[in-house]
Amino acid sequence: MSTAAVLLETRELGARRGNVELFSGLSFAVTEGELLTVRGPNGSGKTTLLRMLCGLGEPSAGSILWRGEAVAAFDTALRQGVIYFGHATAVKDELTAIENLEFGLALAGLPADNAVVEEALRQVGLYARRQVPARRLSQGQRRRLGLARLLLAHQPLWLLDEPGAALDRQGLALLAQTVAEHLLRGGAALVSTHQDLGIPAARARELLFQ
Amino acid sequence: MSTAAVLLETRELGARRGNVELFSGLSFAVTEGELLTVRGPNGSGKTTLLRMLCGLGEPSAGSILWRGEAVAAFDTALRQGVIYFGHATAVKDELTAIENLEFGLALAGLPADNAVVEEALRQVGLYARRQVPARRLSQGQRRRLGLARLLLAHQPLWLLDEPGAALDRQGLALLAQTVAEHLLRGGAALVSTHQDLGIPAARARELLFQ
Amino acid sequence: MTEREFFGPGEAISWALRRDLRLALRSRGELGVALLFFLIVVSLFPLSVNPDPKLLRTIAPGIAWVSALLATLLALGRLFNNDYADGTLEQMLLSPLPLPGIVGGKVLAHWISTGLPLVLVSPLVAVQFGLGGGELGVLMVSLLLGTPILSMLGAIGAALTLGLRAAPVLLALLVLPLYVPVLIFGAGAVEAHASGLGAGGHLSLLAAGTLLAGLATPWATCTALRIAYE
Amino acid sequence: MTEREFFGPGEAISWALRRDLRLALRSRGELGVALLFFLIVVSLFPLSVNPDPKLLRTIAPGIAWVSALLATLLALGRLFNNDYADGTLEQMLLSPLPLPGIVGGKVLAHWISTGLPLVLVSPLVAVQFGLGGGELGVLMVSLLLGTPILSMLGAIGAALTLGLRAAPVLLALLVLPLYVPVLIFGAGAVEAHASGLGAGGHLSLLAAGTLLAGLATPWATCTALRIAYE
Amino acid sequence: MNTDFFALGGHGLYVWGSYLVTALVMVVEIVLLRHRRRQAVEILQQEAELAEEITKSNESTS
Amino acid sequence: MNFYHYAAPATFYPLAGKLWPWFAAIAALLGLIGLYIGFVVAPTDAQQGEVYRVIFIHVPAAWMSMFIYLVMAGYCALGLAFKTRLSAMMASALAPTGAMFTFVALWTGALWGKPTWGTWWAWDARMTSELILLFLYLGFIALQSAIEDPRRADRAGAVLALVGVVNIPIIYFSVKWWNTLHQGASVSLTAAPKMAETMLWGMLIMALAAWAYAIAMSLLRVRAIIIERERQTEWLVEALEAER
Ligand code: HEM
Ligand SMILES: Nc1ncnc2c1ncn2[C@@H]1O[C@H](COP(=O)(O)OP(=O)(O)OP(=O)(O)O)[C@@H](O)[C@H]1O
Ligand SMILES: Nc1ncnc2c1ncn2[C@@H]1O[C@H](COP(=O)(O)OP(=O)(O)OP(=O)(O)O)[C@@H](O)[C@H]1O
Ligand SMILES: [Mg+2]
Ligand SMILES: [Mg+2]
Repeated sequence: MSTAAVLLETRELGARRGNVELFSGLSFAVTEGELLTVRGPNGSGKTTLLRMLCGLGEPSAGSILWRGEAVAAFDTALRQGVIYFGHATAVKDELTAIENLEFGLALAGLPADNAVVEEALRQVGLYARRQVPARRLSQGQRRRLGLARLLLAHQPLWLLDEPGAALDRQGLALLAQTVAEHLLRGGAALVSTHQDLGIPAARARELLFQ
Repeated sequence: MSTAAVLLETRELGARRGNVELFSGLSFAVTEGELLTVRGPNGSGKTTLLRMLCGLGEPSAGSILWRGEAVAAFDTALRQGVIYFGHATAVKDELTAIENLEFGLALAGLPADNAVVEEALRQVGLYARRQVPARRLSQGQRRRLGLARLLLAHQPLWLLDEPGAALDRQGLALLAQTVAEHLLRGGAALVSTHQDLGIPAARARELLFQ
Repeated sequence: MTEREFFGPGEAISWALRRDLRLALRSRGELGVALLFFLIVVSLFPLSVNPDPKLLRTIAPGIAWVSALLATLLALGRLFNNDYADGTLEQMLLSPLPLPGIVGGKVLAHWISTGLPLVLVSPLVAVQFGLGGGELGVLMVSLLLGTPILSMLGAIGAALTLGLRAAPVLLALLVLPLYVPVLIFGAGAVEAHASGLGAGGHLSLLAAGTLLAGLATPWATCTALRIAYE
Repeated sequence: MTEREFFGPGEAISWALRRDLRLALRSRGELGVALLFFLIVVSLFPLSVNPDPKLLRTIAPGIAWVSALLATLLALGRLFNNDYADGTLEQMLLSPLPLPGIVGGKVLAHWISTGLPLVLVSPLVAVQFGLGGGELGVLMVSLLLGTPILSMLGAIGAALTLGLRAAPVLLALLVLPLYVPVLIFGAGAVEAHASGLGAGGHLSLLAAGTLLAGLATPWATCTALRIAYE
Repeated sequence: MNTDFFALGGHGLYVWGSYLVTALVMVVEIVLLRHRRRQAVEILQQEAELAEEITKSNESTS
Repeated sequence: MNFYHYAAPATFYPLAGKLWPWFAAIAALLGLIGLYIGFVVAPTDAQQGEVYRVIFIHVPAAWMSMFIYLVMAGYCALGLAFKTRLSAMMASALAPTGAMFTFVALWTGALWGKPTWGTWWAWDARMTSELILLFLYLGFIALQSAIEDPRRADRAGAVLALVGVVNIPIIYFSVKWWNTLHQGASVSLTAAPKMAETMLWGMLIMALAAWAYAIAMSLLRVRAIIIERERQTEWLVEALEAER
């Protein structure tokens, strides 16, 4: 297990917003099967870091390496290997839950076969509402729709920004289980959170901001 | 303490959305100094209930009484006595934190004196960023701006929909303290949440959905 | 834990006016940009027809007025939409300040940042189309009297289409037919003056319209806003 | 845990096209509404000028084209804005599907739901303004060839103004000047035909413009979109 | 002679109107420019203070 | 001693500070000479009388309006291709001056048109495309000032300016074609050879003055922009101290 391949690495990464330095000299590596939890107070730069790592936005200093090669913003290799799940749920109000999930999967380059999609919706507890336009879903139900996409994703690296937001207890358990299975399959995850998500992981580390 | 005045009361309240009955026959009362926590899984109708109680949307059955008198949606008495803090933070991206808070307070019919406003911002940890346009605030910092409004509110009833969302540990502590002080002053609060907010209250009840 | 009992409409109007003007100024150039839109649209017409000076002079008032309609319409989008999206609008509906006052203040701010600049820039239109001084005067007065109606009627439409996906186009569809009388009297005033009939009748009708709209539309807009929240 | 290596532009185009058309159909009447806007704006002119048949015939092509410009412009607002607000756009930028393909599909869907209906409805304009059959034919062909350019150039502007407060008006300011050649050749084609000069030259220029824009603008739009996320 | 020179054959208004407005917009440009610079320097100083405050408040919380 | 050295704001800021007074002086000097030629040396035009003297401001302004847009687009291309911050700043610094010259060309043209053609404005190809050029400048400025983040503003402005520069010739020819289908506004100056020569010299010298003025203004403006952008850098604080 100690020879697991490095997926993502940062070297002396720095970010400034306006004239404030959020962080600097940040160097770490994420290997296959590893869970890295990012913690820190409000406004410390967790979201900024995750967006930078998935290629939305350029670092002000340092570099990001994907499987050993330096990548720039919007890099193709990154786009094939990473899934980002942030504050915005990318749920279309006009489309039903099924349509949302299908289009979402296709956009992430994942096969969106009907039976599989329905099964995923069942797991996140939206099967009964699969034909309801998403505008009518509650806050938590929208987040669950995002969770359903994760269930079917096989990108090796997941970047999750407060994935537990608005989820009820059962939703949190499902989230923990989904991430844990991903880790077991050899995937890696970077998760920013204020809550305790209780994700079981063989190798887990924490990244603490300030 | 048992003779505390009833602020809000519901009688056989019911809500349906589309052709789904979310809840029905809901009767409860909130008295001064009382904390009522609303819990339930995603999509069970917590947000729907809170919005109904503050006058945004009409119940499908039953009635709402404010200080003993039946009120309809957008009732004037309700608008003077209730503060609602929901998912949408009512923060204007273009305005600075100070301006946001000042206009927000004035809109809620509260005096917005400069020194008080700055003190509230200091308490929620935004003093250093008081002149920064709100678009640059992080998710949690925006919620803290909402919290600052609560700090200064003296409406007797607070309706808070997942007030802990996106707040870090210190933010949660501040929230708990703010609500607790409000209760001590004789106010009441209805709080929907998935987390454990740990608000100290002399009289606390829970409302469980499904 | 006591509620303040009474809030007057003046407080509400001044709150909304100050806030919306501050916002308009904050996004630098918003004022100037609405005005440029008007000028550009006006300039498109001569490019699309034979630029014969006599023809241009004939169609000038019509074009100025149609462009004013469209500029107002375009700016209507930001009247309530932003407030709806970020939740400020629901706070307005829940506020102890009287809603008609808030709405009135917002509409006033909209007119100051959209309609008024059009009036001020209309001399340029006169130059582009070779209008005479008298005609220009009537055009300016008609715009001054007519554009407030456009803002007020538009507010109703903006409230009714709140949060709908096709809102901008739907808004145009709802509001433009309502604008027709204003257009006819506004453009008609200039033509009447040019043909020596005198613009007085047209202009006083516009003035009466502004007064009437000022009395009636705030309530209609408030109702429409409440409907948007069921 | 393996990544699929290659995604072609065809996949991206078809994804975006299917999705955006589905969305356009879903918000019932979105198609019809853009079209009605065009018709209403066109109808405003006869109301605002002296309705002399000869005058109307002269200005008809110009007015049809200006209205087409404005209808396209109005519809541009929903090209990227909704996707930006709900986070779909950032998922598009992060998707393994090639971005130019996605953008191309979106622009195509925009044209199908905005430009194409205008072409189909233009006979009504001909009736309103008393245009002859030959002129109508040229008007329709010019709209068919010219409106795709409007959608493509407009997409650049829509991407550049993404998320800005004054976006709709700013968009107009950026895009309308760029539309001028299309307007001139489009309206000019009908006039040239009417004056017996033949519209061939104008129309082939429009066709060439469409081809060129099809090659160049998707990349500019992609650059602009990425810029919006820094 | 002087009045002749300024009258410019009856078209003085047009010619001087051109030159004067040109001079005017140049002056306006220069004034705006000075204003912009002064404001930039001012904001710079304000933000220096603000940044200090933020770093200080960060230190005190952590 | 390489290009990148001077492309660094830290080196360019003091350099611009040293250069601008020279260009301002050149502008003032040439402007005075040009005005002297224009009002004293050049004789009255036989056909137009005195009003043609507008030409000494009109033509240089019209030239500069177009030239500055080209230079601006060039800087934008550099900025997009090589991500050099300074070229993007130069582009933003040039835009207001360009818009100013465009306005002057329009204004003087209108004032010239009234006595000679009897109208302030005609929809002739040159005038119309100059008007559209003004809209393009204003669009560029409006876009940049609507975007808060300077990096995004730079790059968005660059895309716009480049799209615009491709369009300018298309716009010019389309307008020209559209117009000449119907009419041609013609005006001529009585071109006695000696007259033509003084006029040409006057125009050239005024154009050079305008050029020097534009350089001085953009250098000054780029210094302000550098202050806005570089903010907390130490060298800037020191440079400002030194200037005080
Ligand atoms: C608002 C109106 C006007 C605008 C926008 C305008 C614009 C221009 C432009 C862009 C040029 C430079 C063309 C080039 O170098 O190829 C120019 C040159 C010139 N303009 Fe104007 N003009 C206007 C009115 C007039 C009027 C009314 C006159 C004279 C009666 C005039 C006379 C000239 C002359 C003589 C030149 C120089 C000729 C040449 O270098 O080709 N312009 N103008
Ligand atoms: N028109 C409709 N048709 C059917 N169901 C609807 C309709 N509108 C809303 N709903 C359902 O009503 C419920 C709304 O619940 P509400 O937002 O009050 O939930 P909540 O308890 O706040 O959930 P959460 O914890 O996720 O915030 C959801 O289950 C939603 O799917
Ligand atoms: N232009 C700017 N000028 C100054 N500060 C800025 C600017 N843009 C962003 N910031 C600051 O940068 C930080 C952004 O933090 P980010 O969103 O990454 O925080 P976070 O750790 O995700 O916080 P949260 O827990 O609240 O989500 C905030 O403190 C914000 O105030
Ligand atoms: Mg965050
Ligand atoms: Mg809820």
